[in-house]
Amino acid sequence: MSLWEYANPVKFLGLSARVQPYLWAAAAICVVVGLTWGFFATPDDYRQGSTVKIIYLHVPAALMAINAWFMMLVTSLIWLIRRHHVSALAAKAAAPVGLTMTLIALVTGAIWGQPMWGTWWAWDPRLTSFLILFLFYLGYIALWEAVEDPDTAADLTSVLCLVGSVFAILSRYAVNFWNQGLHQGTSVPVATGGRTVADVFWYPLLISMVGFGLLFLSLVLYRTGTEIRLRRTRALLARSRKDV
Amino acid sequence: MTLSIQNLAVARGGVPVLGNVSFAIAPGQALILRGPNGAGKTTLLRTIAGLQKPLSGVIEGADETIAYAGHADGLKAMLSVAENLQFWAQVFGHSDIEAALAAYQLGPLIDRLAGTLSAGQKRRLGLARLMVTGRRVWVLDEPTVSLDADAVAMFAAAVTAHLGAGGMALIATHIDLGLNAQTFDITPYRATADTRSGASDEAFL
Amino acid sequence: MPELGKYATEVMAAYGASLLLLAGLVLLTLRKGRRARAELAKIEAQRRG
Amino acid sequence: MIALLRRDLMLAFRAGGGFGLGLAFFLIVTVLVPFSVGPQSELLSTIAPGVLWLGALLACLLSLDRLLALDFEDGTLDLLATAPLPLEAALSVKALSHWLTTGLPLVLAAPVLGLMLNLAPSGFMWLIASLALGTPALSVIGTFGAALTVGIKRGGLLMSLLVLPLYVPTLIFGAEAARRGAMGLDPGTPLTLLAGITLGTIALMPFASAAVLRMTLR
Repeated sequence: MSLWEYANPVKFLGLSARVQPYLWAAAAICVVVGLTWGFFATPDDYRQGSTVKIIYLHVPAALMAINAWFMMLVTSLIWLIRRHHVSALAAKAAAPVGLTMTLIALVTGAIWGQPMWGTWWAWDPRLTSFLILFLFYLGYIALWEAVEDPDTAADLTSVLCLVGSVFAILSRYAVNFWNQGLHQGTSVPVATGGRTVADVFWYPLLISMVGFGLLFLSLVLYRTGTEIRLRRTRALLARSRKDV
Repeated sequence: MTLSIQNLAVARGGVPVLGNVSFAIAPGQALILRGPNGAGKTTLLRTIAGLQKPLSGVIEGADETIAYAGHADGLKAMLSVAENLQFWAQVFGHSDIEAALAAYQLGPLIDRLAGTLSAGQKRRLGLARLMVTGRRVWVLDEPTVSLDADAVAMFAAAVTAHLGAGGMALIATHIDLGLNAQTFDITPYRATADTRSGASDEAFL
Repeated sequence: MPELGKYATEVMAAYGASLLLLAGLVLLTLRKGRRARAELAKIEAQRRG
Repeated sequence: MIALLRRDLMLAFRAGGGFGLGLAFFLIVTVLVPFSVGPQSELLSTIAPGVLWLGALLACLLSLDRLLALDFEDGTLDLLATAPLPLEAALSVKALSHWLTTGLPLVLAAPVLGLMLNLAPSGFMWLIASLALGTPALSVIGTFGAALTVGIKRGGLLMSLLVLPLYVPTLIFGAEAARRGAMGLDPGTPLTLLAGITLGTIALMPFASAAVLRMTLR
């Protein structure tokens, strides 16, 4: 049995209904444990004081903001190549989640920046890149809303996602070139090869990141289900009009 | 080269409207499409012209041979009659617009801006466009809208001349053009449950 | 309650704003999902009935 | 292709064609800047390259929604899609005519406006060079945005939302080159990168635009 069978909307609904309770529970546990641990049980940083606690929100949200776009890119490609409806609808479902994650990353970044850099907003390359990502999410969602025919909307948004990805990467380099920023180096070890945060901060951060990831997954599965039901409603209505 | 359609199924906005449509048009022949409003004539014609993909079925002999004329004429109000026609002639790699002007008696209007023409005159210009494409198959959607009796006669003459030169025509129309042509009623071909496969929203049913 | 020191406002604001955004997202998602379910159920009932 | 270019240029220059609108917009925006930031000549001369680039970008954006929308409404796009000319070529020509009627006049007008904003003398050459290199990219990317939104009623605002983020790299490198030029620094690096973006978009974007337009016309 191939994975593509779950590209059938009805099969997908069945599977997603089975795994969703566990996912939601795991997501809730991880988010609550990670954030509570981070908020109540970690020491202050000797330089940053208690503001270091913002990391448990900021880093996972930023990570998911990028991952969500990456997931949309992959599902858009699958839609364009294999034309599986679930794939296109999953991309549509993920966009608002990614948008919210981007917003959280931006807001927490601004609040963190205030005491650290002495300003709410600095045109730091990373913050700026996230702002641009935010604009891409807005445009993507607006395009989905604006096109009436769902298949055309899926086609157009998929191409926008592809082209947008290229330009997002270009923007990232352009922004780096434009302003070497204030931002501290990356705190996530996979990116640098060596960990830059101490263990006391790292474990709650890890749990938080897993939690945000699971939360993202649960939300996307649920929202994809919603989109499938909306499409089914639309299809049934169209048929009943024709049959009368 | 014959234009042949086999088992064609077409959809409008993801919903199948016609299925199992088959016909063929040989050089020198015309086919008149008939059917009530909303039956799918326009969708069928746009599919044959290559503007949208069929759900299923085969269209043969349509590559680079079709000149399509839909509800809109593609005229620019700020260009003159001659400029409009010349533009389309050049796009299709030709330059001679005299025959087309003569066939629709557009000679006296040649320097008028298309925006100042009456609806019927615009339509005549839109139909004259077909003659400058040099394409062998004319696919026409309600070509006689806003034409008066004289203009309809001009159109019928132009189609007859086109057929006489080995051309083909597929015309959706309600009026009798006086052409020696077969008619094809699409009403019985309305999409039914078993011809619906391939519709884009089928997966959701 | 942990001792947040002089940055208490910032930390609380960050947690407050983030949790609010997350809660809003989850609520909107659930509301839209419920509506879609209800509408589909209605139409499926009509088709059968 | 030449016929299409000639027709588009002819239409732009005829009454109601919109030629000069972008230019007038550019002029007005630039003239409004001193009113909003004050008349100090040092300040103006610092921000001049950026203001001129932003003004040119907005002026390009302004005329984009006419680029394909008019041809869509009167059926020209349907007919072009069935013509022997590939849609990719047709859209490249459309972008070219947009650049000739909007981008090129902006490049030529920029030095005059630079004078009014007290642009440093060393900056003029680089301003013109960066605009001349960058505005074609704006036209090509804009054509993609126009193709995306052509079937949408009142798509103009949506198009701005989609196109502006795509303009970010071009704006950054273009304005950076002009700024470095004005400050007497070497603008070589940003100018090279800008040229890279322009060449890349000219080569690749028409395919994306044509793909998107085919999806809309269906």
